[in-house]
Amino acid sequence: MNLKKELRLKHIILSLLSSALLLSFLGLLMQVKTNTYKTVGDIFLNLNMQTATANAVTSVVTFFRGIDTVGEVTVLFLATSGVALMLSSTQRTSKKVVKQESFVLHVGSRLLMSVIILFGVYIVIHGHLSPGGGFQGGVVIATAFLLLFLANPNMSLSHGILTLGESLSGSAYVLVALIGLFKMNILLGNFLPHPVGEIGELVSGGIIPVIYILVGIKVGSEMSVIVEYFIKEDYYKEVYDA
Amino acid sequence: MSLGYYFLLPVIFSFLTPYFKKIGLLRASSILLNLLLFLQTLVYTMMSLPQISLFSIKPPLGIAFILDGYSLLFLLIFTFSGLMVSLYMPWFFKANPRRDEARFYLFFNMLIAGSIGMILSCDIFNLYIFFEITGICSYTLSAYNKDKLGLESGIKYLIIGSIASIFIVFAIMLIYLQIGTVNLGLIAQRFHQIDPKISVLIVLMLFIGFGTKAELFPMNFWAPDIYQGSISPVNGLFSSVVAKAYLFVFFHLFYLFGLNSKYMLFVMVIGAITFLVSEFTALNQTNVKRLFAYSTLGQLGILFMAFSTNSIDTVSGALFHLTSHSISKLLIFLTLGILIHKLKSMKIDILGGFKSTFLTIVLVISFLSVLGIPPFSGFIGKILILKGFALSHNYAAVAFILLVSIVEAIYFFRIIAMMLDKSRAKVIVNVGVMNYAILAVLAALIVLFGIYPSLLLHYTDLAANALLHPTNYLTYALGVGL
Amino acid sequence: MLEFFNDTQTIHFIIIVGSMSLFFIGFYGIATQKNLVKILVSFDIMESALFLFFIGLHYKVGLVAPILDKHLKTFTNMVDPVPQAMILTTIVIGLAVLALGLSFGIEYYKLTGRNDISKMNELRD
Amino acid sequence: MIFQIILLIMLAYVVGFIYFGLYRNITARIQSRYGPSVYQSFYDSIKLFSKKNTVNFGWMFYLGPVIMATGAILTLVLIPIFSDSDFLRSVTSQGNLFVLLYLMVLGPLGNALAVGTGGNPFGVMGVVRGLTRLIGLELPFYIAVVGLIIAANSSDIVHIIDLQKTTGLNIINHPLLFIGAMISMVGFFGESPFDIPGAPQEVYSGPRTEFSGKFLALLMSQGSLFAFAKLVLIVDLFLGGADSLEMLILKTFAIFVTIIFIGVVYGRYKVEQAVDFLMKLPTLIAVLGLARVVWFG
Amino acid sequence: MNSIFLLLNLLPILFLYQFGGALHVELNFTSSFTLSLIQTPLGTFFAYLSMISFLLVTIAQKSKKFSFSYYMLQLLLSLAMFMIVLAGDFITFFIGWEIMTWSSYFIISKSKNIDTKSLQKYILFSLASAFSLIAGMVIAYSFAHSFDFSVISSAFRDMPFNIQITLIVLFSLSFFTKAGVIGLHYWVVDTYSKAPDLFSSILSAVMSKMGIYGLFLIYGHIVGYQELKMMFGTILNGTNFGYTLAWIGVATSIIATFKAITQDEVKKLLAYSSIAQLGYIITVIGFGTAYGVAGAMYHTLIHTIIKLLLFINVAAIVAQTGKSKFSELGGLIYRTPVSFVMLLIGIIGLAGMPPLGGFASKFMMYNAAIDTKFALILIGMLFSGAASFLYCYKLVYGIYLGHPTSKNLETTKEVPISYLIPQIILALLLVLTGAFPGAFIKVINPVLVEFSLSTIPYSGLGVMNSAVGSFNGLFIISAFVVFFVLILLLITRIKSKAKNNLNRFDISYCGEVPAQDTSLHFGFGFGADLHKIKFANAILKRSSSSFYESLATQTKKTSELFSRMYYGNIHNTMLIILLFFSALFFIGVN
Repeated sequence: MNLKKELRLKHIILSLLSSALLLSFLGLLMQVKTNTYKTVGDIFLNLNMQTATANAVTSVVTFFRGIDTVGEVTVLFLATSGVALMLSSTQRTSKKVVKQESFVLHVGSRLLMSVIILFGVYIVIHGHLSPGGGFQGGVVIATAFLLLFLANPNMSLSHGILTLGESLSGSAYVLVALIGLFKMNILLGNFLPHPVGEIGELVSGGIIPVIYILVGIKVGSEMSVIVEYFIKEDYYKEVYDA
Repeated sequence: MSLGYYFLLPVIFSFLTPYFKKIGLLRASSILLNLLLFLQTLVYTMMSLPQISLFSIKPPLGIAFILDGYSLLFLLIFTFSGLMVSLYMPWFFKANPRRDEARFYLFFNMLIAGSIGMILSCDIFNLYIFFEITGICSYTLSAYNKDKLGLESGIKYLIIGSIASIFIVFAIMLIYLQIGTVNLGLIAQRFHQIDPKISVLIVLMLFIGFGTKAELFPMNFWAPDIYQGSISPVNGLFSSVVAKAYLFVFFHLFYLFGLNSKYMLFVMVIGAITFLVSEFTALNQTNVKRLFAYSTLGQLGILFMAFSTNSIDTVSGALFHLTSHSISKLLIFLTLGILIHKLKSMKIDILGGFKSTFLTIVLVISFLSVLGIPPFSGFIGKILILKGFALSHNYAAVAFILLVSIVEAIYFFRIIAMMLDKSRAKVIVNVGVMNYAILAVLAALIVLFGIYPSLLLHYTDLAANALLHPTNYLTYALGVGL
Repeated sequence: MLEFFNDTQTIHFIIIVGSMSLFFIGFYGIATQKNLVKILVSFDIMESALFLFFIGLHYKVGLVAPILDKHLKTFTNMVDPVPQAMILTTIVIGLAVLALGLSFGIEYYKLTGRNDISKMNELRD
Repeated sequence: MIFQIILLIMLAYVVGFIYFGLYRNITARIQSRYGPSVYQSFYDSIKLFSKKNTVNFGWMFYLGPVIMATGAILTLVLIPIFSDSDFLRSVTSQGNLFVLLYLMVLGPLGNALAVGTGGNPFGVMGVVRGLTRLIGLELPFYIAVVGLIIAANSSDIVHIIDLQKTTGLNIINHPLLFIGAMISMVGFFGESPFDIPGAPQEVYSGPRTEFSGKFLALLMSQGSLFAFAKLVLIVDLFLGGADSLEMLILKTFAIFVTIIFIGVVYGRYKVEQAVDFLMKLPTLIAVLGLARVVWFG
Repeated sequence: MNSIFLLLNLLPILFLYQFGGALHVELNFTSSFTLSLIQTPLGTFFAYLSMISFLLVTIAQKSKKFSFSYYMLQLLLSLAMFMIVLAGDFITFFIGWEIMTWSSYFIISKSKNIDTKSLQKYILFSLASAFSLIAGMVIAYSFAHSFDFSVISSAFRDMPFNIQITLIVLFSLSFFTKAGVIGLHYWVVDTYSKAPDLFSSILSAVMSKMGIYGLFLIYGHIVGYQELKMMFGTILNGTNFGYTLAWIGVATSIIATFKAITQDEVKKLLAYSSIAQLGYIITVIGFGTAYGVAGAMYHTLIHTIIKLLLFINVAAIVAQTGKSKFSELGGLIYRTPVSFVMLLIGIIGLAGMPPLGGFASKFMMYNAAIDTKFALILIGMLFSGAASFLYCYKLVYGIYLGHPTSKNLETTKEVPISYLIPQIILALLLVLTGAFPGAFIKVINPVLVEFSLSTIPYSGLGVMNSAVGSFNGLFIISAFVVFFVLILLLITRIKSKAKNNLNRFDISYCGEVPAQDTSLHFGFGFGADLHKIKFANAILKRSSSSFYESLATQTKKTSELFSRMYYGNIHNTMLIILLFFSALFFIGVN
């Protein structure tokens, strides 16, 4: 009883605190006069004609702030490795779920999967032309595998291929960065001849589509791995409970 | 030669980790990688500073790695620590075999790469990404044991790290909203033009973010837990690399944004409280790792006090102290790794339960150095710090540091007395050739910097100058004259 | 009828109110919740609030997405691309941390059967 | 000079023993009994010199009385006997008051060593009591001496004596110091109420328990020499010295009688009582005297 | 190994001799400060004192096996002291000081009797001393912008008054701790008594003198006696400062003397005696007169000699018998006669009896007090001197006289010759200093010139001059010898046969014959009745330990309080961070 009261008191105080903070933040942020300066983004927009991609966000992500993306890919990779480190070691039961997927589910999921993958690849490849890109496409590809797992818990992915895709694409990304260093003395320098084509064409934008494709492969495989680990984990638990 | 290697080489190494089928090869290449980076750093020491490596386009639009005097010192510490730990790891894993050893090297190298990225990057958002890389590596490494304690520490670290990163992201967003840039140079130029209330908010958020990670007092209750839950070499890295990297960033931004005049006293008081509380708490510990964790917190407290003084001499002394503390703590934690393995306990008694003249000597040297007793390197740092405080007529700080140092001495000498106590049951510990060499090198450095401080003082002076007068850094960060 | 939405100020006001409310809901969450998963969700709410805040404040009436198409041939009158790039990066990082946190939580739950962070107190002297 | 020293020793020997005899007589008369002959102690010492020793505890036991006697003679030699003559002046000028203060303790130390060697616990008990009493006993005396030294700005006794010729006697100038010194003297002479170390009734001879024969004789002789020396010192310090033998005898005898009368009147203090007492009133008196010298002198 | 280290110990002496007063080395340590060694008369005096002490102790160490590390640490210690006394600036001084601290710590830790608590006491007090020194150093630096003694000295005049006071207090506290002034002496007794036996002699004779050297350095060199006079004004013929300091010193010597008397452990007695004797030195060191300085220096010399002698003597006895308490020793006089004689000479010196050097130094100090008219101070000194006879006697009686308290004491052999050689040398030195006190005036005068005080007139080797009188040590000692020999001859002429009675039970014992198990040794009973004396009891029942114990308890409680904070769960930690943020937000932004 007492404890409950205390808890409630704590909650009330904290909610009051949160609201007080909210109000003062609102008060503060309302006064914000947004940038009196020309932002970096505006300059990038002007510069964007050089990189010759139709999607300015993509050029910012992969080129102007390219090292951010390397870092980001690394973070994702590290998280994947961390998840793998955590979840791979416990002895998995060899028990399989007895329940078999139905035929409709089997065929339907596979059909849908190919479409999804195709869509993901499209998003990746057109990252520099339209909204989307490596990350988005990669995640879409991973959803395809999610679908598969949902349909058939017994399924397992070929880790060899995934790892290969993951590490090779990652290494290739770094290599692209290093080639830039050797050719232009700037890491991630846009060493490919560009403009090859006009803005808005598929083959344009120098290294940007290359990078996005690499990122797409990497993110796709990494997300798939993560998805697999979590699905299997959840599944494992069910078995364990039963 | 490019600063980018500091990040890209470890990245490519970690991407390729799954293909090192033989663990020996992985160990060797990890050592090689760290050696290469260390050698590159040594080459950089002979070059004129600052150095810059561009990514994509030149700053202030693009991102660049800039190496000035300040970051050079940290770079030396980090790559050196990395080298030492990578040399130590083969023994450690031979002693404590692990199936997923390969992943350790991955996180280990990325931890150092992330820390180095934080100190080199001249873009605050990029810095945040390295912050997260370091963070994720440290979460994973603290949970590396995968037992209850390890996971607990991992979860704790992750939660704390998430809070810190949310505040930092918020701050970065506010900065961008206000002045439309994330380049450190431009922010430094325009920071005073931010609406004062918002600027306070930004500073506060950055303070909470980096202060939490740098283990400042009211936000450091998690820190000892992390040390306790993780393996000893990782402890060494946390103490001598990661904490120092956050400290670097803290003061880099502190001075770059010109916050020194306004917030100096605040940071100094917070540092002092950190020092006081940690040293008192350490007195009561029976777990070795926690004990030295508190000791680390305490030393960070002194460093925060000294760094915030805005005087070249004090900051130089603080940098000296930081360096010697890094070396000492690395030595202590690596030794602890040996002892914990041999004596199968984490109680403080293990320090009295081993018999090895060599280990005793190196531990004593490092303890004395941490305490600031001549002729070891800690003394130089401490006397410079005290001298600096005295020169600014801040005698209260002098008295405070000295008084709390006595508290610190209580537990350090209790341990020394334990080691020297012949009546305790002793287990003979043979160290192994490699560890012998590593520990001897570390101890020799402590002595060397103690009796020939000019060697290091050259770099700390350089660093202090670069920190307090970042004009050169700003020129490069703004991309002028590239 | 909804013309007043065409005012940048108004939109910003709504965005600030909405995102900050969301942010402090997350804030309240991490302050009161003890379930690890709920905490992680709270973090995500806070992050999402920040994304909303950041992107939203960079929108001004009359600006379009910075992507060329058949009709748009120059990069003028477009919203700032940098916040979007930054948010993209932050989302991925948030995702990574979330995944890692969940995996820790799962492993911890397997070992102890607990996910209450206030009961994680085995690390002590 | 050697002749003078021998003469001095002889004089002190005789006078000391006669005083001792007188002391026994006077005490006896006050206690309404006859008492021994005045020369009795003299005879005793002669007799003891010729008597056989019964025991010997080794060489330190042998040397102890010798050290004691040496201390006594050295003390005697270093005190100027006559104020206006050159008698032994060349010798006395080699020392000063501080030397004397410490030489006065050297004798007891030799005694204590011999007693310790003897190994009789009662003897040692006496020594310890003596040394403990010394803590309190020396205090008023030291204060008095220091006061005189500061007043004269010299630790040279001759100078102190000479000074009294112009400024008047110290007993008049510094009566408080004199009282303090006299109370200490009562103790130095082993008189009641400070006679616990010897404790003639309980531990039947205190420090001297084990001594016999020539050792006892030596102790007795040095005791009389020492007593004389102390009396002369008081005379020199407070009564302006003596310029002739008669004056010397007169003045020393006056002091001696005073001491005896005090001793006869009072009962004995325990050692701790003695120290407590000495540290209160006599010390206070002496300190007042000293304060007068230092602040108003 | 012993001989090698003996030679190594000779090196500094030769080095010093070689330079002959003109040593001046400077070394660029860092950009902001240099290390310098400068030979001053004062430093030279202390350097020779400590180096020769080390040499003598090393000779004594031949008799026992000591490890290589022990010798190394001892060598390090001697070099550290060398560094201290020849330092020309504070950094050098401090480095030497700290090396001294930890090398001695490690030597002490090698003792068999040592326990953690005593070690902690020792090191914490030493560090407190060092930290107080460092605080003074850096504060001085903040005004002088140099650690150099001469620069600080000239800058001292221009500092604000409160800084001057602070500096003097800090430095004094530091050196008082080393010398063991009462209140700060908590570590002394335990350390001295539990250190390796021979090392106690170094602790007491040499290391405590470093504190004295420091005081000389501060009062005489850095601040300057003239400056002290100007700062604090005068009282009587001395300075207010000197008067205050003298009271501290007198209190130290009186209290320590009484404490010494009641000790049962030999080395504890010596430790307290050491505190008391250093109390004398501290009493006169602040007088600021030539005689004060001279007295302090002379007593430093004498105390070094005596304490070396006594501690080596006791160490030898402890090594020989395995006993270290008065209640377990006794009756060794005829077993170890040479040791006895040495100890006897030592305690005669310690008590300050005339023929030996102990008197000369006391004379000098007393004269200094008279010179300044500090009468009560002088009384205090005399009083504690009188009380010290008791422990002097206890020392000699408890060990050598009386009856052996156990069987194996009756078969003890004379201590090894290597213990005796240094003792004999020291005893000779003691006799020489007593006989030729005038020689010392020649040593002191350069120091007085260094401190810009008036010099002491010199009139012959045997004569000690002072403001208020002089004495001829040579005469007194020769007169003593002459009378002694004469009386001895006289008494041996008187033939009287006596049986040599060495049976412990053949004594007069109230008519009874003591039984075999009757304890006839009175050693441990010493000082027990001191408790009945009110004044002594007031001193004896008080102890600084309760203060320090409660300090330790408080520290521990604070520590527990703080550590409870760190056991909070992560939820609370998070909450604290958020609340901290909110608090700062509301304070900072609004």
